[in-house]
Amino acid sequence: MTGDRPDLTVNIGSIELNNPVLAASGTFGYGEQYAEVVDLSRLGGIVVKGLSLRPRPGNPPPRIVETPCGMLNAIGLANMGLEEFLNEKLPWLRKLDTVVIVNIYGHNVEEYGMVAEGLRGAEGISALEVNVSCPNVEQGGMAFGTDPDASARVTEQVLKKADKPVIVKLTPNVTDIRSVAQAVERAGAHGISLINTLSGMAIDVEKRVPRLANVSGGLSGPAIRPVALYMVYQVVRAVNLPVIGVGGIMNYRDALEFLIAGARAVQVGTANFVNPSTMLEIIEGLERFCRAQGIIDINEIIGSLKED
Amino acid sequence: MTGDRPDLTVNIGSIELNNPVLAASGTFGYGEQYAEVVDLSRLGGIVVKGLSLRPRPGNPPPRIVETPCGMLNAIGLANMGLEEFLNEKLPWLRKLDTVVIVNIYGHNVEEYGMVAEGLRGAEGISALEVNVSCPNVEQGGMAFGTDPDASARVTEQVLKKADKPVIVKLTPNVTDIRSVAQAVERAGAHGISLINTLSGMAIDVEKRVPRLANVSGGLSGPAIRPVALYMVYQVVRAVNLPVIGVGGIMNYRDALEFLIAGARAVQVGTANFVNPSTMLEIIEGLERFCRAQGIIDINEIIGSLKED
Amino acid sequence: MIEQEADIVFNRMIARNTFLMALKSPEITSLARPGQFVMVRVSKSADPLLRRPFSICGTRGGDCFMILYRVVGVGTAILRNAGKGDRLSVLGPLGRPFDFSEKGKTSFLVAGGIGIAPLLFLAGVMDPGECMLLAGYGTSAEVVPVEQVGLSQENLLIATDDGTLGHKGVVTDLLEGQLGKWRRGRPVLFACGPLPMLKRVAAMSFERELECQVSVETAMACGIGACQGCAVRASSRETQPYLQVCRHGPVFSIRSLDWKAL
Amino acid sequence: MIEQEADIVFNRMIARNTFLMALKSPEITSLARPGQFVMVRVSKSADPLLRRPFSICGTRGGDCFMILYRVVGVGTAILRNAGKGDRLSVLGPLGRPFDFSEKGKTSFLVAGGIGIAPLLFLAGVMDPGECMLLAGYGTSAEVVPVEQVGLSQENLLIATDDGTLGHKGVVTDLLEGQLGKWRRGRPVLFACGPLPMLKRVAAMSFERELECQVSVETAMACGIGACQGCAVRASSRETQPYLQVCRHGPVFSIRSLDWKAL
Ligand SMILES: Cc1cc2nc3c(=O)[nH]c(=O)nc-3n(C[C@H](O)[C@H](O)[C@H](O)COP(=O)(O)OP(=O)(O)OC[C@H]3O[C@@H](n4cnc5c(N)ncnc54)[C@H](O)[C@@H]3O)c2cc1C
Ligand SMILES: Cc1cc2nc3c(=O)[nH]c(=O)nc-3n(C[C@H](O)[C@H](O)[C@H](O)COP(=O)(O)OP(=O)(O)OC[C@H]3O[C@@H](n4cnc5c(N)ncnc54)[C@H](O)[C@@H]3O)c2cc1C
Ligand SMILES: Cc1cc2nc3c(=O)[nH]c(=O)nc-3n(C[C@H](O)[C@H](O)[C@H](O)COP(=O)(O)O)c2cc1C
Ligand SMILES: Cc1cc2nc3c(=O)[nH]c(=O)nc-3n(C[C@H](O)[C@H](O)[C@H](O)COP(=O)(O)O)c2cc1C
Ligand code: FES
Ligand code: FES
Repeated sequence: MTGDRPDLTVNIGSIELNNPVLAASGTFGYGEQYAEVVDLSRLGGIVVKGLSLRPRPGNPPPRIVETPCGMLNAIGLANMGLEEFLNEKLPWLRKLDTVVIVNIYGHNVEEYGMVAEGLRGAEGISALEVNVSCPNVEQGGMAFGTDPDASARVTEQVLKKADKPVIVKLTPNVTDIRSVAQAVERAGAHGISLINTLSGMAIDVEKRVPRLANVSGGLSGPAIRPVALYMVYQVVRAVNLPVIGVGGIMNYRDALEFLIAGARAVQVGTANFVNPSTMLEIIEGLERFCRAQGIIDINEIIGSLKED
Repeated sequence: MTGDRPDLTVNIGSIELNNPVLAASGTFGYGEQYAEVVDLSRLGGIVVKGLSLRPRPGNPPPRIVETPCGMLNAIGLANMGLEEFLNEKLPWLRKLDTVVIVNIYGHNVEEYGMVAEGLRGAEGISALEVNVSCPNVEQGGMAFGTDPDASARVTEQVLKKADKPVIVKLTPNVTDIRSVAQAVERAGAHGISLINTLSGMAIDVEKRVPRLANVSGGLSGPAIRPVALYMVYQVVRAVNLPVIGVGGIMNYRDALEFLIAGARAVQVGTANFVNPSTMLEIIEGLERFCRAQGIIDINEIIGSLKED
Repeated sequence: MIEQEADIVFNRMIARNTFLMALKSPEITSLARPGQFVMVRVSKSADPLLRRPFSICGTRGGDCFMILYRVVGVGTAILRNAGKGDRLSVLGPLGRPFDFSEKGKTSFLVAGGIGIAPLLFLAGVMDPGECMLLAGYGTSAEVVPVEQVGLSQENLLIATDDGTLGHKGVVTDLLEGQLGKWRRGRPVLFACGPLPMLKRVAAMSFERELECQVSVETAMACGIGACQGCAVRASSRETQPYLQVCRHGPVFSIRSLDWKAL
Repeated sequence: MIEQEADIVFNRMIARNTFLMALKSPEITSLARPGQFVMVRVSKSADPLLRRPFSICGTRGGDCFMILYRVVGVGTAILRNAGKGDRLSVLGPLGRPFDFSEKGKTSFLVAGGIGIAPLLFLAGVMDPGECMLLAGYGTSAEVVPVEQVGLSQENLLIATDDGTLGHKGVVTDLLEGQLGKWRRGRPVLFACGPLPMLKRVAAMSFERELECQVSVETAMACGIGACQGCAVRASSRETQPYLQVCRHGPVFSIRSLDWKAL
């Protein structure tokens, strides 16, 4: 570290990140496409697209629709499945000089465990991020993440099978985010990221049909930032785990809101579509901000919110 | 009704509205201020600012902050209390040629009932709208509306004391909006309106303090429309009560989304601040739309969503 | 109160980062009183969503009113790019104006930075012999040329923090100097500017038992008294704990406000 | 693929509601192939949020590429107001271009409305003797003057729904006519336009066993293959159930798509 360059290094449990800016799952693919316009080695890390045991085709189109300061998506967790990921994507990812986190999910508790197991021994993966927002087929389709007990069971199962740190990614579509976070903490998770998308819908008034073939979808983008920030604020105060903030972050000032609220790192999702350089600009902005404020270590900012 | 003017009349239980466009509580005062720029008699109705038993000063400032396509407010339900409302505001409201609905709340079940009782016999009020989004002091501060049982108890109490139709206004900050709606239906409510604001937060990164003195506030405006629409969609399919849709409606096309999803009427909130003529423009837009589509009765549109 | 689309007659930079815009509206212009403001919709987009409040800083030819604004954020950055041929939705005039009905007293108009806007309008309608405008800025580049709104330089005193124009120091130094040597009865004060400046002016007024009216700023959503978003803490003299800046203000007697809570 | 702020060289209306814009980017221009598109950020505001996809309709002087767009909603309405002196963030060139490597065959380029955009680029790089452009519009006022992108009128046939210019009827009538009398080997078809038109063209191609490539549209978020938002149903010939329009397309062989699901 040179004299006037602030230290942006942060730790999520045992994982060290060069800086607190990660790509959010599902918005950055496996990094390949963006590699042409973004120097991936400068990122804090990449959370890759949600991975399931077997390949999933995803939902029928239309899958996305723009909304005020946001978008709805109903991709349906389309992905290539565990095997192809290990054979086709991981070797390339491994060569990147950046932290890779694999977002995983399953349709029942067992399946979550099987994906974690399948990733055992795989080199080049720093952590697993468990997406508990998908429908819990065992319990009538409500997401695992809406129930503290179900979230805890998924977390335990993944921990049992995984050989890497386990971060659990929470859904915001709940009455009390703290109780879900606490259940996940008790189950032994190493970190928590939030928020996933808010459930939403849009209608084509001419045709009188839902704009998404799936009827509802997940709302992301700046529209949801105040909701995400408040949930991060609450969870930081309810658990002792490191928290990663996600939701509507477009620039370094937005990222600062989450860090000041107590997030150890942030993820950038929808903003990548709007401006592929968003993450680099955030990293530069954080550096500039630290320098201007005479801060030599970004950890001084984390959780520095003043309240009376 | 002239030959080519479509009929916009809708019914919420026993209440007939000239058209399905109402002003949302807390965003239109008692109509007085807007009377200078809006012909109130052309509205479907006005839901007045939330009324409590005794006057409430509200929260310390800052109380509002703008967010992407939305705003956070933490007004703290500032209002003049039952007595002054009856003496100072109602006589003026009564003279208006429009439907007046009084939004009420209390800090415990008893208090809800006392406000309803206080409004007994008061002429010029078409219905009560019960705001169950305020903190339930009896149960540790979570809003009544986040718990189906508490929502039902409030509803029953108000029904017991009121001599007018009772609409219950739901909070979106819940895991399963349908179970709250069904509890309220079982308790005997005559209608349901939704959504109230989403909980959110914003931080001043220079000062590292919350932008609202109250720390958190309620998110409203177009940002939340997809969330509101999906909740209306779900509740319409879960109960047999008339549903009023609220949340982020800025123009007639937004209003149509809610009507097509099955809402019998809509409320316009934040948009009034942006453009005081919003409600009139929506009414005109709905008329134009009906005419263009050869629809003679707006009820043909309500719930006309096609799904396969 | 009127809501209408008004044509922009001009929109020009008149000091560093500071723009003067004239909007055509005979209706608003004829109703406007010094101290009142308008809510301007800066864009048709929903981001930024809310209208922005700006004091009316003068009128022109009976059918135009003017606003003077400093570019500080996203809304004012959009405004600066508007020009002749564009129209803006404006809502106004709003709020309680300055009360300058008391005749025969000298008025000191104390402005901090862009806070000069409402005071320019006030100075324009007062008897020039009875008012003195004291204006403070950071540096000379920020100084608003008052002749652009039709005022003379005669009764104007300027202070700059860096001394590049006028007195080197803050505007309350100027006020202090004037009040110190003042012998012709009790002057009345009218002030607008940053909070620390207003606090200082208020303290001086309380001390000398002078009447003083201030125009204050808060975030606003509706601007017309419907949302209760613009609350300021009232002094114990008032019957309500909070006052609405858009309706009970933006001009308040200093005696109506709780200065400790501001 | 490049992401950069590009200067607008011009932006002019060339038919009813239809604009031609030239953007300066030597980098994108040198990479661009007919059928590819760019993602344009129409505004710095977060509303509208997402970039808009537009086909590259030609290049100009080696350092500019052009887009041809119709104003249909909020994003294109913002674009129409941009002009020389403004800059737009553009990301491109993106997607799979037309494959016209097979030589010696005549190509029919079949355009419906604004679907002419990518075909103009294609026509410009093909041997004029080997291609024929068939373009359908609603009415004569919408007809794009092809000379504005440097093409000649020679091998151009026009149809309008109302008969105000060229053949009265739809563009597939023209295609039918041409194919009916065609005797010089098997032509290749390239088409872009509204879905019903594409379906008709595809049906004709299947029937006559002609090679046919279509450029299709879907909503897009990223435009570069990261979000999976732009899926279209693939035919059983493909190994995947869905293809991404931004990456596997926007140009597809008609044999790759499931036309029943489109
Ligand atoms: C009654 C009244 C009269 C005013 N008159 C004038 C005037 O004549 N000329 C002028 O230049 N400004 C005036 N203001 C302030 C002006 O409204 C704000 O500068 C403007 O809203 C900022 O908009 P923005 O989008 O550029 O800034 P934003 O991007 O919204 O914010 C940028 C910065 O400005 C601050 N800010 C935002 N809104 C306000 C506000 N309402 N009051 C104070 N600070 C704010 C924010 O906290 C932030 O630090 C007045 C405010 C009020 C309440
Ligand atoms: C690969 C590709 C190439 C394209 N090339 C061109 C081109 O060269 N010229 C041109 O004028 N248009 C082109 N389009 C369509 C263009 O992207 C849309 O017209 C544009 O995004 C509409 O933006 P808007 O904000 O004005 O409309 P919005 O306000 O977003 O929507 C207005 C209407 O347009 C429809 N629409 C929105 N986005 C799209 C879309 N991506 N595709 C189709 N319809 C849409 C909406 O359903 C709605 O009915 C292309 C689309 C794709 C996918
Ligand atoms: C197109 C799209 C696909 C997504 N896919 C996933 C996914 O596979 N797994 C997951 O946990 N989250 C997924 N998300 C959620 C994001 O990772 C992120 O939590 C959310 O979008 C909020 O952040 P943002 O507002 O910055 O986009 C997806 C989001 C989008 C927009
Ligand atoms: C400033 C403000 C004050 C509000 N006050 C109340 C209230 O007193 N009672 C209530 O039930 N809802 C209140 N609301 C919620 C609105 O009635 C409405 O449900 C919400 O704002 C969503 O609609 P919108 O997006 O159209 O604003 C308030 C909203 C705002 C913005
Ligand atoms: S700004 Fe709404 S009450 Fe003052
Ligand atoms: S638009 Fe994102 S994958 Fe095609």
